[in-house]
Amino acid sequence: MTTATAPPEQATSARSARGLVDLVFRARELSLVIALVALVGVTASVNGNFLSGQGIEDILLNTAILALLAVGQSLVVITRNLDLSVGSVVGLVAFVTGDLLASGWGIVPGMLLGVAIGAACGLLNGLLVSFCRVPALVVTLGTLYVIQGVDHYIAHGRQINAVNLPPGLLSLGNGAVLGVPYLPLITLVIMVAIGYYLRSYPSGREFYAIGSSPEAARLAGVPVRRRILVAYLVSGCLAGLAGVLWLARFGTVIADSAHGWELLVVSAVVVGGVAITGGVGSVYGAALGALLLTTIGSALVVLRVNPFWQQAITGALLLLAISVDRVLALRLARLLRNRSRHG
Amino acid sequence: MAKVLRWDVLVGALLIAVFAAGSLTSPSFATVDNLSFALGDLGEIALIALAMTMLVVAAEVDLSVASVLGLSSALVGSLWDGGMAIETIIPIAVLTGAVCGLVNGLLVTRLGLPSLAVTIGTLALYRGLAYVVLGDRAIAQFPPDYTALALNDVPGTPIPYPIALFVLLAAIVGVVLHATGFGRALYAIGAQEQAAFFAGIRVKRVKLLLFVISGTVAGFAGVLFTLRYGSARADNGVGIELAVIAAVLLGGVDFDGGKGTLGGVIAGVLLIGLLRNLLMLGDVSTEIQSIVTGLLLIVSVLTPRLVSLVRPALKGSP
Amino acid sequence: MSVTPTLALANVSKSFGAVRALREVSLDLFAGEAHALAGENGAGKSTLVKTLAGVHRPDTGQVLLNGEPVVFAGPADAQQAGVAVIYQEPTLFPDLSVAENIFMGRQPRRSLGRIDRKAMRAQTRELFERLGVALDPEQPSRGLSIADQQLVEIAKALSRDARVLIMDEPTAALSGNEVARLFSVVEALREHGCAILFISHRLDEIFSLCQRVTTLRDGAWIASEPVSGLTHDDLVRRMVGRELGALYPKEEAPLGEVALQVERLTREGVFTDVSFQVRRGEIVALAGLVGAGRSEVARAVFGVDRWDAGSVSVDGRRLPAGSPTAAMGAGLALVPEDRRQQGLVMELSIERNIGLTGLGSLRRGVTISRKAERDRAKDWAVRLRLKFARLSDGVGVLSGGNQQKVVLAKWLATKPSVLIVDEPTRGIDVGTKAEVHRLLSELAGQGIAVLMISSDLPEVLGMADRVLVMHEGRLTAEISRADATEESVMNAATGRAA
Amino acid sequence: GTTKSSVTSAPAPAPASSSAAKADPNAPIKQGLKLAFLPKAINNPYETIVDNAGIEAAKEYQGEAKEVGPSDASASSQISYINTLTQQGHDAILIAANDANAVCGPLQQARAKGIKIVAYDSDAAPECRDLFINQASSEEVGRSQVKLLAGMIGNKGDIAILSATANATNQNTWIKFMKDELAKPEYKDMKLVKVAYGDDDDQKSFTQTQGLMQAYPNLKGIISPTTVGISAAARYISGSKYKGKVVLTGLGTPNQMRQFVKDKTVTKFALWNPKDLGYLASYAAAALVSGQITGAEGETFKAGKLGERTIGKQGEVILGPPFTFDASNIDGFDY
Ligand SMILES: Nc1ncnc2c1ncn2[C@@H]1O[C@H](COP(=O)(O)OP(=O)(O)OP(=O)(O)O)[C@@H](O)[C@H]1O
Ligand SMILES: Nc1ncnc2c1ncn2[C@@H]1O[C@H](COP(=O)(O)OP(=O)(O)OP(=O)(O)O)[C@@H](O)[C@H]1O
Ligand SMILES: [Mg+2]
Ligand SMILES: [Mg+2]
Repeated sequence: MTTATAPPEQATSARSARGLVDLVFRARELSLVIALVALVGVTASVNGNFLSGQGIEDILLNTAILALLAVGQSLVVITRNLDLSVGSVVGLVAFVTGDLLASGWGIVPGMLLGVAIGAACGLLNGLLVSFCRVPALVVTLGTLYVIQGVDHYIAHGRQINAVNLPPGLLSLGNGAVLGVPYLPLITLVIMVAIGYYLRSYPSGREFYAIGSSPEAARLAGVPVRRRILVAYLVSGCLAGLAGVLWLARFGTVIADSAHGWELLVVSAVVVGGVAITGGVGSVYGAALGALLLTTIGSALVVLRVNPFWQQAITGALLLLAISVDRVLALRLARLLRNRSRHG
Repeated sequence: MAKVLRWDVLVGALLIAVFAAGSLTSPSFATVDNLSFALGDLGEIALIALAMTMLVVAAEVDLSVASVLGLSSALVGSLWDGGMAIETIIPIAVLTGAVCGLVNGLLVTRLGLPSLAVTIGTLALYRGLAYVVLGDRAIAQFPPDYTALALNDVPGTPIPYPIALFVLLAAIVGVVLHATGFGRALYAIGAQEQAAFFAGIRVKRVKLLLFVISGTVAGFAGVLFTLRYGSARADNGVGIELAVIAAVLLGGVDFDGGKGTLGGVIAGVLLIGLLRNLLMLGDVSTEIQSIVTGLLLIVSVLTPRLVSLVRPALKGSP
Repeated sequence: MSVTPTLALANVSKSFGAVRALREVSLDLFAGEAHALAGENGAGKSTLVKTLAGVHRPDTGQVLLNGEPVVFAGPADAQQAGVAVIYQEPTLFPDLSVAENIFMGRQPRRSLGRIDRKAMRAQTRELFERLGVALDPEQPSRGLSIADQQLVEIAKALSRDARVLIMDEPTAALSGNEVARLFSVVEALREHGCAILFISHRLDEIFSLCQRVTTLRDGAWIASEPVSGLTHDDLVRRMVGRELGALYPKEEAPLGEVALQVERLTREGVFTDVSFQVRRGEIVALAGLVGAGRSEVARAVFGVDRWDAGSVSVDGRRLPAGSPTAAMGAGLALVPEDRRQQGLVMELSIERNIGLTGLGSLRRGVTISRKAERDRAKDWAVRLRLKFARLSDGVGVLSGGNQQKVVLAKWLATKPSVLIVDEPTRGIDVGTKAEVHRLLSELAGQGIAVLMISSDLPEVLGMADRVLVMHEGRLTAEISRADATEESVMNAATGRAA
Repeated sequence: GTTKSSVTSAPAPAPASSSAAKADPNAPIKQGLKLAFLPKAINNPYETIVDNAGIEAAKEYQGEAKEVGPSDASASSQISYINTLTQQGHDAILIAANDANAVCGPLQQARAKGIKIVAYDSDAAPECRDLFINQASSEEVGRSQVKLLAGMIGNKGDIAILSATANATNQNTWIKFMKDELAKPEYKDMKLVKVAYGDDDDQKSFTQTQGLMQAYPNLKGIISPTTVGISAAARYISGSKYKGKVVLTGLGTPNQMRQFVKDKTVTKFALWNPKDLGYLASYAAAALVSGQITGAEGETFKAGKLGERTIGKQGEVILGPPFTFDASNIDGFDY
């Protein structure tokens, strides 16, 4: 009987294999950054203002809210679920909070309530999906309609005007520390916190385990339902926060803030390399995805692209992004397979 | 074994309930006029839902349908405006739909991208192209005898032509899905793609075909939409993809693929349509309508779950 | 015995709908003892395992931990109680690295409770050393062969250094020296006072590893006794409840012309220059160590994988690369090694699964004839003695072995002229094994060419007219039935000149 | 085959009801009329103001009016409402059409059932409605907007238009007249560099404005003839470095714009009184149903506090010239 310990050449091939694995996973974020740099480069070379202080500030501000939602969404998607209701949660929170603040509530209680509403919506989704084990897509599509309905019912054609809002809130939306506006900062902090947790904490890894194979996760003793519940809860809270920030940013809101954003958020997540089938991806990727989408939007205007072409080009670029990323991943994977084999 | 309450059966029951409630509460509900209005309104959604059902059973999805509809509508508009004959325009528009579907299919099957991602992309792309084609123009004055076809009932019946067509196609899709090898293949692919491939099923070819079908139907729906409303605009049918998805889900088709019946989907489509119509007749505001629709979706998935949770407790061992 | 068992079942019953998987079964697992569980496919072994693991709750009866009744609400509880389980079907996270798979939920920590990846990698390597596995801890577990997956599962269980180690057919996919490795490790654990429950359909493994054996038949407890007093046949009789014919009923069949011709077949990084032929009426075995590339060759021949160079021809006609459909058309059939992913559609019923390979032939006009579909299924279910409630039941609920039978049925129903079987008897009980073997030689007798990939050496020696041996992706030896011995095959398989 | 020319050459179907019956100017307004307002979308604040005013007006003449409508400003969803209203049998439907042509068929069916159709805010195809209550003559709106801006930037520099959706009928008519006005010699130094679309979506209009600023560094002025657009644009400018450099005007409600007028982001903008629009539409419908008017040119009717109104060509009734708001007068208004 031969001892089948790894022969040296296998060990080395294994090591190079690991390098490749990391590359494959990094590649997703990497290709995004490259695309982003290219896009900004081209645009700036055509129109300098794009990289002016104001220009950058605008892009960061525009990205902040979408990125926040994308971070929450990716947490859900990683567990092989989906939350289509985020758009309408933002709408509901933005209006209700605005309504209360306009009617004299304090900023802090108002914001807290906003986040609380988001949390409640997330909790509802979470309970239905994790404990009643009903398909996420149906449930969240359902809650999308319900929450939207409630929102419109409350608003009933009214409008919240910036004048009636506490200046403190508005300055949160447009103010900055050392030139960096608050909104992107808030998003950044939350993103890094969640990202670090997902990567470096056992319970964080369990989200990936669940998405990768729910059945195996159950057998491995992972508290599947609780984790999924948490995922939706977080997504809900962030949607709530996004709603508050939306109000702070835009001041005047009517019922349909972020109307139809659910697909936008999902595409940001997907472009960000989070596998819709769960188990793969990072919140950083998702946030980058959001940044890319927003930048494309702004760039096209700045490049004076005919408005009737803008949407088409956005779609094309979106497809290009995911295709390139995919091809890259496939290449590296094949490379990896051949190396990891017999020396 | 205890027979579990089937989702599509439940939806069917709900449909009947709504109909009964309607005829009792509102005098104008069960009238021929109203029903043919209500059905007519469903035309495009119902047609697209047929193709979507087959896709979802095979564990894929096409979110770009509404945009394909828009693009086809825009084409019809600009070509008609350019003086081309409607008889040539219609095939062109339908063909364009097919090409759109082909692009989706190629991206999914050749690159192995998730269809959700791809079709979110093409959702933007095709809608964008619609604007490129028609811009801010709104084309009208389509030939009355054609708009009539899209709007009127089959002579001597309360059934609008689009619905008659739908019934025909539904019958065909029903047979294909539930009684042919192709249908069997779809369920296998949806449930366990690799095993289907090992069994010699041409998985990629089948999927490609499904996307082409979906695109073609959407393209045709675009023509129908344009003629029915007698107006071609780049923003025609924005957002109906969610309505279609809702109907399919409500019909009990599982998004993980491999499960679901066409009967369920048809019931789902009708349920959403009639309920909305009933609520409108009752002057129920749009907000409440949307709330009801949402609750309907949730209830329709929740009930069977709860029943199956409660059942074991009730039944003793056989 | 006076000592209290570490873990025990007392009069446990468990039914699934109409199926009574366990009836009043009792079982005692003692520290420092390796306890075997034997029984036909569907006897209830895995169900028993899952009951001990907290996956299933007993309908009646109790689970006892150190003599105290316990209720495991879920797998987590059982793990808390120091029970480590290797399930019959690998349960890995395909997207996560091998190391993470092994340590999920129990990762080594550093400050602030963060995961210590370095330590995790190191410990994984150390485990693999012990088991002699050559896998990269960082490689994602997607794409691992069944065997590699099984090895990772074993490493996972061992890493728990549990008080009770339960293994449901861990060796099914393994070949000789992995098994030997595994046993030496398990031995060591046992000496350290770990209680072991071991399930296998390879009886000699039971005799070499275990002290006691419990037999189940149709979910009922038959006997628990020391292995020492038992003969091979006693055990088989207890399991099957009847006398059994020869396990390797190989009768000579006249060799016809070449049916399958493979020439210089190469797939970059997987296998190189593989050439062989199989004649009508011949059974050719493809032996080798895990990861030698046998399945890959089979997959390429059948067309599910593309090949980079070389050619495959059936009855003289060349096959296009990468088209299973064409291969089937030419009369090829492949019973794949991974029944869950490749062999079956778990959600579909038995009849639908068996019908899947004959969608063309079942057609009457445009539609499928349900009757034809059902007859086809019934016919083969009977011929293979499938254990099932209704043909319309999902295959997912069948026992492992019975699932394997469905896969066989599905392919035999295509009346192939060349049959490739990859681990055909993996997870199949002795009774059925004998049937499958009889079936194979019967088919050969009817002039079908059979290529059999197997990691079960006795099977290879017992059934094959010729033995091809692969090592690290190359064909290293061709041994005639006459010269084929354990040594000659193992030598070739481990790369030492035959 | 059937081509556009072969169809349009055929005589267009004559309007169903108008001028069929004889108008009786001093017929009393019928009691208990049932009217329904069908806005572009129910959650559009501007439309809400209009419709509520109309509903109030109905009370004055003991009629009952309601507002129903879709939550998205799309033609198709508006049509199911027209059908339903027809089923329910109303005396008149007042509609702000999302698509002039798409609503035509159903409106004709409604008229066939004897229901009067009054379009307001955004017109339907003339042959499908009896009256159109126009907030102000489209031509006047278009030209006056240009005049307003020109006055503030001294007839000089690049300007852009921030519109609603690319398909909004009223927007496009106004823009047509703006371009026409700009063609005049006195505006030769003013250059329209871009028409951007904010889709009447607050956030999109906001970012579109950003884009304009960056894309056209020496932009002098923006016209946003939509209440959503102008307030979003004003908000961006007020918070950006472009404040005071770029002049913004257009159509907005005083309540939305008050703060921006106060903080000097906007000096002048225009609008008619939306309450009056709803009020007028409501009375016109009543007059129509009661047979005081048939929709023919030259007929007159009493519109309550707004006094006597005359029907112009193509059944159009014009509310009056848009009113220009500035720091001096804005506090006098609340809507
Ligand atoms: N989840 C389930 N639902 C319904 N029936 C089940 C389920 N799991 C197992 N069974 C049935 O219980 C019986 C015992 O199955 P089990 O898997 O325990 O057999 P086994 O002894 O492990 O067989 P094998 O040796 O083939 O693995 C079989 O008849 C099987 O069909
Ligand atoms: N050197 C290696 N390092 C890592 N994985 C390997 C190596 N060699 C083979 N494998 C794994 O084994 C598979 C190929 O071996 P394959 O299963 O075809 O051989 P086999 O002899 O049929 O083994 P088995 O008996 O498990 O079928 C691949 O899926 C790969 O994951
Ligand atoms: Mg088993
Ligand atoms: Mg193999």
